[in-house]
Amino acid sequence: MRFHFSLNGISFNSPLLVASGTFGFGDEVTDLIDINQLGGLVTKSITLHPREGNPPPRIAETPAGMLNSIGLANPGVDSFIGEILPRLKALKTPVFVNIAGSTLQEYVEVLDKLENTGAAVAGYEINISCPNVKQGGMAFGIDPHTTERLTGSLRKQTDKCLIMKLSPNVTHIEEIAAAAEAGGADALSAINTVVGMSIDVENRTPRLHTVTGGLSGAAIKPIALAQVYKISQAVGIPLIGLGGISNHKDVIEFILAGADLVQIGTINFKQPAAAVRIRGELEVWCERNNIANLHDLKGEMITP
Amino acid sequence: MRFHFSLNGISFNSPLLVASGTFGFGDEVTDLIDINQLGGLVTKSITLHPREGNPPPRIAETPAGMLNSIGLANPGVDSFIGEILPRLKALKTPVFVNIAGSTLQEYVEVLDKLENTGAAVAGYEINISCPNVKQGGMAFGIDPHTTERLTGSLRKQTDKCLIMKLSPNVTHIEEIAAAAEAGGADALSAINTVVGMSIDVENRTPRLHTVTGGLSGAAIKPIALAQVYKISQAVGIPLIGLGGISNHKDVIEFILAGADLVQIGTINFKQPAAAVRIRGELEVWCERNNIANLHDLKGEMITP
Amino acid sequence: MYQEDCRVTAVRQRSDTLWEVCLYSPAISAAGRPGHFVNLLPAADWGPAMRRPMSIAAVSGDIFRILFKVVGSGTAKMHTWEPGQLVDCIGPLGNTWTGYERHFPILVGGGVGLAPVWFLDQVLTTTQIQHFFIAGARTSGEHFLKHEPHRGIWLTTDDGSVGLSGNVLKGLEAAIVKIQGERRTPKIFCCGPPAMNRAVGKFALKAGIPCDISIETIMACGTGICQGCAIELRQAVPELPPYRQHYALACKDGPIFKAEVLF
Amino acid sequence: MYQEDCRVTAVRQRSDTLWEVCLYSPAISAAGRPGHFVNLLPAADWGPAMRRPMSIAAVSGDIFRILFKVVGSGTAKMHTWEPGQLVDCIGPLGNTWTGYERHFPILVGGGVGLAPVWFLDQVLTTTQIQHFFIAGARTSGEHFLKHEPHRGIWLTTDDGSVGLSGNVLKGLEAAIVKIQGERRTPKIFCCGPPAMNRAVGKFALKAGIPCDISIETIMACGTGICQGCAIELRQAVPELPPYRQHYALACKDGPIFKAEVLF
Ligand SMILES: Cc1cc2nc3c(=O)[nH]c(=O)nc-3n(C[C@H](O)[C@H](O)[C@H](O)COP(=O)(O)OP(=O)(O)OC[C@H]3O[C@@H](n4cnc5c(N)ncnc54)[C@H](O)[C@@H]3O)c2cc1C
Ligand SMILES: Cc1cc2nc3c(=O)[nH]c(=O)nc-3n(C[C@H](O)[C@H](O)[C@H](O)COP(=O)(O)OP(=O)(O)OC[C@H]3O[C@@H](n4cnc5c(N)ncnc54)[C@H](O)[C@@H]3O)c2cc1C
Ligand SMILES: Cc1cc2nc3c(=O)[nH]c(=O)nc-3n(C[C@H](O)[C@H](O)[C@H](O)COP(=O)(O)O)c2cc1C
Ligand SMILES: Cc1cc2nc3c(=O)[nH]c(=O)nc-3n(C[C@H](O)[C@H](O)[C@H](O)COP(=O)(O)O)c2cc1C
Ligand code: FES
Ligand code: FES
Repeated sequence: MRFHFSLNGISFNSPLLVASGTFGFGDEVTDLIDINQLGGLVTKSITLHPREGNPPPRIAETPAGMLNSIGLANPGVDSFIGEILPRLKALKTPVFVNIAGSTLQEYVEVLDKLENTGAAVAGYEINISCPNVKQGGMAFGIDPHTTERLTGSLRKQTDKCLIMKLSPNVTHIEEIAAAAEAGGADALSAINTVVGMSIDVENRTPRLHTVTGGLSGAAIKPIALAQVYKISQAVGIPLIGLGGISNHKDVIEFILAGADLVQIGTINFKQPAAAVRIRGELEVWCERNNIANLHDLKGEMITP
Repeated sequence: MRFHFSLNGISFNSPLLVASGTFGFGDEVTDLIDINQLGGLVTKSITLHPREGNPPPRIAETPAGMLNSIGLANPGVDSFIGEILPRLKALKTPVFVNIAGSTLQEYVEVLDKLENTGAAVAGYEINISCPNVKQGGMAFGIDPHTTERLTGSLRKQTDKCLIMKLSPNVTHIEEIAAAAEAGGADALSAINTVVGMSIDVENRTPRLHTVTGGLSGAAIKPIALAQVYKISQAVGIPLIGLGGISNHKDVIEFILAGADLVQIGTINFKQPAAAVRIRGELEVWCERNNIANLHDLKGEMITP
Repeated sequence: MYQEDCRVTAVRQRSDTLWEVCLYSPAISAAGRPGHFVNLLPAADWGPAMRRPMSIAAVSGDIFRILFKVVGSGTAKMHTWEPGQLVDCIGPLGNTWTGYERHFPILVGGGVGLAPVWFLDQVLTTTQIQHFFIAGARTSGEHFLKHEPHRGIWLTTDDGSVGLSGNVLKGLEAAIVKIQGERRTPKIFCCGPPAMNRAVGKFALKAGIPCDISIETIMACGTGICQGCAIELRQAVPELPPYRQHYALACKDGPIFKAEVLF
Repeated sequence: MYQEDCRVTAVRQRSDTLWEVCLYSPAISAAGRPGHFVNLLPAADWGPAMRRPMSIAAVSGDIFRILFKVVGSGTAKMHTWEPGQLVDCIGPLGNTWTGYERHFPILVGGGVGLAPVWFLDQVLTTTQIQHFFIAGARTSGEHFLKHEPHRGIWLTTDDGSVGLSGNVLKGLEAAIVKIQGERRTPKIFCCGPPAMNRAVGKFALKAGIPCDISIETIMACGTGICQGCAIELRQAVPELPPYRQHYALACKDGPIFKAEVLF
């Protein structure tokens, strides 16, 4: 009860989902964490065709964070449907398939293929904010019109929960958020990674092959929180906050700022069982603070 | 020789300037650092009228960084000219007066007043990127047209070195940079702080009175570096890089990415003599790597 | 103002919650006066952006002392210090308590606010200026002084486990009674948690007793540069620059302010 | 795969540059095979985003050992470990060396790459599989093994201060000569710095000797999730999923790859 929240008929028993790209397809660390204790699992981004991803190096450490430029390496939607989906269906945890594409048509085709399987997934998270691919990716997430059009097209194809994942690399994220809402999104998630870069000064090469990449981890938490707050002022649909969460206080910050649920990303690499640990910390905190349901704190920040 | 670089006839003997708002007017920590060893001193932002700044709390610590929302507290240009400028004139270090305003007219008036003193300052840095004031501030730095118009107006009033300081809180910083160049800026500095936020979950209040503020420090270094790199690809005028620099490697990263000079900000609070320490580290590094003049590394990142 | 790597010469626990550390620094020790603080790095490779401000709690010769309570990561790190550790300190910083010669000083300290008040107590004792000293805490375990009303030292505890039962106002009242007939008029020197400062400040204003309060705010630079430690003043303070009459800087214009400008 | 807080039971310096740490973990020790690594936190409150991968260098009973060199902040922190310290380790991770029973194993290790090779050496010795072992370093001070060609152990140093003068190829050549007439055909098991891996790999390809090389990349998760540890392959590896034929994952598809797919 402490954490109950429901979105499009999906019932969440933990506010902590695992973020796309930071938990694979849920089969790598099953020795270390009970996946069914997650609030939800968002898959690595799936594209129409298999993608081998960017050349290495693809990751670099930064102060309180990391850069990545994976380039959406993934087996493609057909393999996903054939080899991965059957296993995901067996999970009790709600699964969201994250979809990426280079053209509107690609997004639609991936969604259609998934819908045609009658997939028992809870819904879709649409990545319109990946900074690490040449075409598409972030391009969809920096323009309100494109965002609205894409959202509208996908909305037509599915009744499942449709979450648009927003990029922080824009002047006014609230405009993109409003466009996604207008297009018919059921919920929004924010933020994806922040464009960043790092150089190895000894050999004068960028630490990522693609030169720039996406910054994630604790370093971006204040940025993510500000964006989530701005979005929550601008839209009425549910909001999933993420960016740098690593403990229960971070989760509560996002909820106070207006999030309904959160995702944890980079922290999963250091602590594969973070989602369960933090859920426990939240439980204790709610108990101590007499919070019947954590969700009651949504947007309850007291402004001066 | 190691560090010689000249901009608009101003000769720099260290690539390290101290950033606006992080060294006051150069009189607070003279016991701890020889100001004449700085590459240059950028003053706290000066406005037409005195400003008392934002209500407290104005600062908060974040992972590898801090948030601030000072709100341009400053004595105003008249007091500055009467009480502070005479002392600054005595310094050997080039001094740049940072100017902020809520309207184009305000910026112009402040500049005029300073010009009329025949001020022996090296030049001006124009803050069009402060995220912490209600009016003006960042508004000027998120639109290329406004940026170009403001730069052009100021350019007409002075022959001194005119530096436009850019905001990272935009979709395409290179467009703002190009606009400043078109308007006649002599140089650009980037970046100002990134919009961020933090909440005290125990009492549910934002850690800054203004709710959101500006994130600075090591956390934002990858973001700053990516922005500087993008700007350097887009403009031909000199570029001053800043954001999260705390050691000599950081400085070299910015220069490899395309900066001519750098500024250090938040690190000054922890280490008031950082500019001198880092200059020493750079000296050793250049010696070891046979770099005759550090500036030779400008833009010399080797891309894959 | 000095920046020095100060060697830890001794560490000891003074109460259930307070730790005392002795730091070797001829320069800071020589210049330190009651009310001053230092701004220090909990570790040489301290990652967070800010130093941690700590009041000077005592000076003897080349050594100054601090008293602290573990409240977060910085003070937790300080808790691991052992003799020999070098601590990067900037200080002395801030303004100091004045006017104690002309008045009958009543010192009031609570929690870690005891540190600067205790320093003043020592200076007054050494210079043989008779004064009263009230120290408040929640419970006896948090005290390290002795309740000795006959010597002008009152302890108070919320739970009555030692000294007077109640908050420091109880001690203040007792002291005020004792002071009747004194030639010197009283002046209060206070440092404690926000609620205590407010209560003591209001008491002093009502009683018409001058009262200087040392306050704590979050600080980045500690030297008047960042303007981050602003504190709202109710009255203008003529000595301050005009733009800081409403929001003064705790680190430079303070940390000590008159009660009437604070409350 | 296990995640355990492993207690440090011993720490010792093995050479000028190499430190050895014994870690108590029944689970990881029981499952660890030569080639495996663990991904560990240098400190319980480790701030940076990534763990640090370290090869298992030995197993005895419930204890496994690692060998490391200080190169940055993580290994510097590890250098402060003392017995009793708890270290959060995930492991064993990655693939392992195979085919050593069917071949005459020639082990080649350099720098910290010695760790997994040394583990294999111990396993082969215990199981009485005769093999050769070549260890390279820049100078004698970096070695902790003895140059004993008669027992099949060759050391090499760049400066000739111990063993053969030159790089590990010198040792490889000596070993190949000695192996003539052996019933079993040779197979090379190699781990070292990139230049050494390349030289040994090229040598093996030219000589037509099978060669399995363990490589190091930067890693975040160590478990195949983040896709950050990609390594470019020159040839497809049928066992891998199609989308990883060109860029395989060092942590999961490796860290051991055949020389022909790497070079
Ligand atoms: C002038 C001055 C003198 C001080 N003297 C002493 C002293 O003698 N002994 C002592 O124990 N403490 C003293 N403090 C308070 C001390 O600085 C804080 O307790 C300390 O900075 C907390 O650091 P932390 O990393 O342990 O806690 P954090 O994890 O940073 O924070 C824990 C809590 O402390 C608060 N806090 C953080 N930084 C500060 C700060 N700079 N000032 C006030 N509160 C803060 C936070 O808001 C939070 O509620 C003084 C503060 C000031 C401004
Ligand atoms: C599978 C595997 C097994 C390893 N086994 C050992 C071992 O047994 N003993 C040992 O001493 N080292 C081993 N390493 C290398 C070790 O992980 C790095 O030296 C260590 O992570 C550096 O951390 P740092 O914080 O000290 O250095 P940093 O400050 O992070 O970096 C210092 C240098 O090391 C490089 N580096 C950083 N992280 C890694 C990484 N994850 N892998 C490779 N290079 C890195 C950086 O690019 C930089 O050049 C292994 C690496 C891998 C991938
Ligand atoms: C290695 C890595 C891979 C990622 N891959 C994806 C992806 O495929 N699709 C996506 O939408 N987001 C991806 N992300 C972004 C995360 O889901 C998340 O939005 C971001 O990292 C911010 O959250 P964090 O700071 O908690 O990690 C990836 C992040 C990382 C670090
Ligand atoms: C406390 C504080 C006050 C600042 N005040 C100003 C200011 O008045 N004008 C300005 O242009 N930038 C101001 N800045 C921004 C810095 O000059 C700099 O652009 C930013 O902090 C990024 O650099 P850093 O990460 O090295 O601090 C301020 C920054 C801080 C932290
Ligand atoms: S702490 Fe920086 S001005 Fe006071
Ligand atoms: S390190 Fe994450 S996939 Fe290999």
